[in-house]
Amino acid sequence: MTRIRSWALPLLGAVTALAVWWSATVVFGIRSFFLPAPPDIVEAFRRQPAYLLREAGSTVAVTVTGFGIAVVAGLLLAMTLTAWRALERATLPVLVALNSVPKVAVAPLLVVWLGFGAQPKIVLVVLICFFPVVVATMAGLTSTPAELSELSRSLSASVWQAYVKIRLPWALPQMFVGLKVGISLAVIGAVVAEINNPTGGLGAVIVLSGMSFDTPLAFAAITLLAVLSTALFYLVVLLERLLVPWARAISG
Amino acid sequence: MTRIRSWALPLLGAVTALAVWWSATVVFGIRSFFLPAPPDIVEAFRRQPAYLLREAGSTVAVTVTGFGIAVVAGLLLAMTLTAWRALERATLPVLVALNSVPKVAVAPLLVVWLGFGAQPKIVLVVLICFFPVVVATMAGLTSTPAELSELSRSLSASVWQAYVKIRLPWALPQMFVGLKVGISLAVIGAVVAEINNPTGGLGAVIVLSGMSFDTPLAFAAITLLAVLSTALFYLVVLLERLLVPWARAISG
Amino acid sequence: GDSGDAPETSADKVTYLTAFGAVGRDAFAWVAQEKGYFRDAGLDVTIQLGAATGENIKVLSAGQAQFANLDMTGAWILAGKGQAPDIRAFAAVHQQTLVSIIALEGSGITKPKDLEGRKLGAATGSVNQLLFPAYAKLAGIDASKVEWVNAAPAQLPSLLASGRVDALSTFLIGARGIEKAAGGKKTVVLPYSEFLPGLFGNGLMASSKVTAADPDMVRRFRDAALKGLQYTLDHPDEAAQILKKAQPTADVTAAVGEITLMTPAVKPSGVIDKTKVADALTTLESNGLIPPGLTPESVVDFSLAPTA
Amino acid sequence: MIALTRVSRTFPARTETVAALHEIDLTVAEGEFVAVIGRSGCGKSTLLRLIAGLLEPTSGTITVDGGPVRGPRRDVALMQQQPALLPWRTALGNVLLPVEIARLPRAEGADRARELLDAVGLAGFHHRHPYELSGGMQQRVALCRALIQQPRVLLMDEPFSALDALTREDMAAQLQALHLARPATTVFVTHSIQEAVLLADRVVVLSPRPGRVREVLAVDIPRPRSLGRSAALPAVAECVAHLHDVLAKAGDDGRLS
Amino acid sequence: MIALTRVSRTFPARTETVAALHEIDLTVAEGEFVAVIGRSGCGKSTLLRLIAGLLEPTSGTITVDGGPVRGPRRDVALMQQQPALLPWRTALGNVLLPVEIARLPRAEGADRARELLDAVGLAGFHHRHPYELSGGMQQRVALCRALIQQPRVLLMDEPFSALDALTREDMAAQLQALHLARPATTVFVTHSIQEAVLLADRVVVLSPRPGRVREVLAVDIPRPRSLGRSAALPAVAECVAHLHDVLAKAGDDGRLS
Ligand SMILES: Nc1ncnc2c1ncn2[C@@H]1O[C@H](COP(=O)(O)OP(=O)(O)OP(=O)(O)O)[C@@H](O)[C@H]1O
Ligand SMILES: Nc1ncnc2c1ncn2[C@@H]1O[C@H](COP(=O)(O)OP(=O)(O)OP(=O)(O)O)[C@@H](O)[C@H]1O
Ligand SMILES: Cc1ncc(C[n+]2csc(CCO)c2C)c(N)n1
Ligand SMILES: [Mg+2]
Ligand SMILES: [Mg+2]
Repeated sequence: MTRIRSWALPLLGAVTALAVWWSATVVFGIRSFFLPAPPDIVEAFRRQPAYLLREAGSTVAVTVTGFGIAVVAGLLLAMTLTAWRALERATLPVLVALNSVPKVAVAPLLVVWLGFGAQPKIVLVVLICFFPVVVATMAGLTSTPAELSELSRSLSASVWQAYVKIRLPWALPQMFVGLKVGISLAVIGAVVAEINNPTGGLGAVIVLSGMSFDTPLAFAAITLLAVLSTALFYLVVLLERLLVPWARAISG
Repeated sequence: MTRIRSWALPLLGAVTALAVWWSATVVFGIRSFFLPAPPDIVEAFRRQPAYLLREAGSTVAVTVTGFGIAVVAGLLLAMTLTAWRALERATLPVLVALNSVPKVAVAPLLVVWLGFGAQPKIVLVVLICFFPVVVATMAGLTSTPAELSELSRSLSASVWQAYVKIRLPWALPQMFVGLKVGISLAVIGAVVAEINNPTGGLGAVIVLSGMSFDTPLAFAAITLLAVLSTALFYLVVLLERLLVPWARAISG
Repeated sequence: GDSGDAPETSADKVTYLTAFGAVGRDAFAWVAQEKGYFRDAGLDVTIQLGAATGENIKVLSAGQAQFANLDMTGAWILAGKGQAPDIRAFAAVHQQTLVSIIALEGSGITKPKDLEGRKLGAATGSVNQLLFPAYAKLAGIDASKVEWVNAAPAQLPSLLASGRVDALSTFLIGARGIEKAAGGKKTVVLPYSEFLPGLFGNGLMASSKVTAADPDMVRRFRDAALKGLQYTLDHPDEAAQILKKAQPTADVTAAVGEITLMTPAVKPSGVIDKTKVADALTTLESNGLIPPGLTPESVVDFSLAPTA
Repeated sequence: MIALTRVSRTFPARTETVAALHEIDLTVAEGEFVAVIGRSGCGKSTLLRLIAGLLEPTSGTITVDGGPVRGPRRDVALMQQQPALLPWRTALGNVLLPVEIARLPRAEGADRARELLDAVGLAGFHHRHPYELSGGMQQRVALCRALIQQPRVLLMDEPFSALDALTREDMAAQLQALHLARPATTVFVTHSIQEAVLLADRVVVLSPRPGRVREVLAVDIPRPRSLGRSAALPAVAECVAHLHDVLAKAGDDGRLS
Repeated sequence: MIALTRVSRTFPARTETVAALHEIDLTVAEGEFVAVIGRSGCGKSTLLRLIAGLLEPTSGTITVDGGPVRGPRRDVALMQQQPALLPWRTALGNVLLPVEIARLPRAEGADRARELLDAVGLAGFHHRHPYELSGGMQQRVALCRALIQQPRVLLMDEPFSALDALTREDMAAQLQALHLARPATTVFVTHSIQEAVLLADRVVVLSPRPGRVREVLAVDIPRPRSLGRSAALPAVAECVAHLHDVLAKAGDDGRLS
């Protein structure tokens, strides 16, 4: 019963969304150039599935690599900044300022500096999803309950031990907020990079099919992207369930 | 002493960042249309300060309006989804999927649907910063400690009372993670919208000056944007200090 | 990208940037690749998809690509501002600018005068807008009575089709695509070249560093690319198919349309006539688009450009 | 008022299921004061949670005021084992929470809250936040929060555990006074046998793992019972000694090393 | 071993400053067992935090083992008033935390942790997480975590407050046995006067607001003192009665309504 409903509800949601979309295109008589209906998209997908899947694979590779780097770097930076508050006060404003530079404006520069390979794309992904990971992890690391900090101090734990054994596990549930927001942004970052430098990936499909006025193909790419991004998001959710089962147990 | 250092450290950080940047342009002999040095930017700013400030004002207006809407809507949605888990299971995947549609691809559609005014820009801001607010607030709302949930149930609190008096205040520190990430994204969303539909704002300055190869002017706009975004971020931090002083007191 | 067959040991590895993604006007590069013209010329060419003129110039300047196809008029306006001092054209693709006003039939726009009081869409900050005052003066209309709307290039057709703008200023070769976007409505095309015949359209360019270091390689590239251009004009359908094969997003019909529409403006020799260049620069100068002083030699490498 | 019939409750766990309570039969009359004692982990808190409607029994039925328990009720107040104070509210604000939730007149509630806080010795601490209070002070705030509800049924889980011996006696005396003035049906979990005897009409002894009712002892000492010194009364001493023995035999938990 | 000289500690607050401890003079000899009793909120926990190096005194000096206290030390163990267990670790994992942090051999540590958990009656609960344990069980896990450190100085803040009377006696007996076998210098905060008298060499009575040393009573009853029933010994009863009176006079806190 629970097993059935665990699939039924998300399915119901997806079907409803599709139905709303489809009927909107019919009721308002929207042409497929502006907003294709689901069958147009299916049709576009079936025209060249291998191509689309290959490009999706390339987007996933860029996304996951960049996200991985951002998570490791973000975690380390968050640990450093929370361990050394003077450094935080000196660098966080600069970080916030740098983060606010629109990535769309940075993407062309990255191509100029790093060329046409995967590098500038990965860098853009890192840049875009680094910040939420840092902010969320910092929030988690500074939320250790006073009695647990006191415990760790009374045990004369080193800074590293305090982080690894107490502060970081405690921060995990909050860190996962950053990871969930970050993985969604990572996909977007990959797409922005690919739109800017359309050598491959679903972003390239979107921009190039736009140039050929093939809106259904662009939407097939966007749909694949949505599926892919949802899958990555729920992978992160799964990881959360595995790593922090206790968080659900102590809250209600 | 503390007062002095509270300004000295961020200033030191900013000055260091500027110094690194400046010396990079000098040492590597980077031409100003790739990466202008700070004096070029100051010069560009002094050429037309009133214009830049006016456009900055328009970006701020779009950002703040969109962010405000996203916060209210995100909060309400997070409350609804956490109160009614079946709805969450049905709609969250759709939400994740929709969120992953690259905003850069949506921006042109918004102009087609909503015209050239402020509306499509505000909508884009809402779309871009809605998700982090929802994810973070949901995480906060589901992290109520078991004994506090038990308290609220034993008092026969209505769902609304449980949220307003217990779950929401408890969620505030985590919600602020979403707000901090969201405000940064909101600025980016405004700029993306303005780049796409350059009728005004700093995004328009960036794209128009970029087209005419006035890179220093583009960077003057980007710098203003960074300043503005940092200011908005620290406004949110200030708000956090005012609203949840207890969060810092119970953690250490 | 598409790197063609396995490179020979001696082949020069170069990167080439298209003018605007992967559409009909750039098909000749893939044709040259597919037909082995580049390989035969001892070149191992990687084709990258270019963006707007300015971005392509930056990439050339930074050395991330050796060759690019881009709008010569736009490039020269930038050169006049001292922003692209080291970029040289070495072959013309379009002998005249393809920038045009495009409106839909039935919109009431049939001649330049009809544009007054209308909304015109164009790529943000594009040459199309910069050239318009000159065009307007010569066409006898009041440029100040036209309202401009900036947008991303790929977004323009949908703005026109949805009625958000009354006409576009874009390359006339996009007309077929725009008709497709507008649900089959026919277009009215008013080319700028009617009043501004002396301006060039797209051309092949390189940075002066490349032209100076290996002029022979530039010649080999030029000839292979122009051979591809010739083949493309002769076989528009096959060229479009080749493009589609290399770039699955390409639309064959629109590509054939672009190729046939651009044919009248193309000389497959790629010739760049020095006096025509001088005239073009004068036109730009007299319309205040560039300051005086730009010489033909500073924008075209006449030692490399085909002369007849 | 409260009736439990063959109530069992188990907790699932990865390896084996923990049987917290096993076939508990217990009735508490209207206005009666029942104390529950038992070894740590024998299921006392679970029992209170069941009566409060926070947990469902695995089997058996629970009725309060004649009706089956389907969830928490407004006329039942539970004082939990942990203080469970809201960190963003002052002591006074925490005590006022039930008043706000029941939408009672706030001014009256505030007066009563202040009286209660003063009565438990927190006169100077109305506007302090929980993290500024000692453990015992926090517990007293939680006590005030339970008392302000003036419920028909009062469930208290070791309400005085964080208090020193004397404060504990004071609090017990106040609780007895309140109970005599306005007898709420009370189930009172405590660690102190003496306290149980001095406060309760009946003392229930639970045996551990699984929790069963081992003995129910009626305490027939007239009220008001003077606490503190008078704990040495022979009747009290006898009851205490008896319960001590029962408890000692009630399980092998907490064995000596 | 521990020496406090004119130690005061105040806490700033928005309106007025709370003086938690005022000019405390106290020395604890090596291996001595000192119990601290006092009204709720009189500063007992603050005193332990100061000795543990977790708080700095506002004035006065504290030395441990001859040197001034500058921060927490490895040879000082503190058992806090709250269990403070890590929710992601099992009972066993929580007890092993100090072993891991001190980088002691893990296998030996695990053996000792299992013995300790068995000794406090948690034999079947080694692999349970804190949220699966009752309040008293959690407190016993925290006790094991403090004991596994085998520190030279042991500071305990109401270690048995969540335990029922009998488990409490068992635990006290075990603690006495451990102390006799390997006398750590111990400061033991308790609510139970009787427990203080039965365990301690000296009992310190603090008076509240601000906390001052009201009296220090040496308990000259030979060890091992039998707990439980023998609490009725005349010498013990006398000490208890005396301390009760001192405490009752020590402050007007927790006044009757
Ligand atoms: N962080 C703090 N901020 C402000 N006041 C504090 C703080 N910690 C303790 N106090 C105050 O100091 C006094 C002593 O507190 P402490 O916790 O030491 O008492 P205690 O003797 O341990 O009480 P209990 O027996 O209730 O645990 C109390 O009045 C308390 O309000
Ligand atoms: N949520 C839970 N999950 C698993 N086991 C639980 C849970 N809650 C309680 N238990 C188990 O049920 C038994 C009874 O717990 P309960 O808290 O009722 O004991 P208690 O009598 O209140 O003990 P104490 O005096 O220590 O507070 C214990 O063995 C405990 O481990
Ligand atoms: C569909 C379509 N829209 C616009 C252009 C023109 N274009 C492309 S890039 C650019 C900027 C150059 O300055 C311009 C004007 C086109 N070719 N095709
Ligand atoms: Mg309990
Ligand atoms: Mg205390």
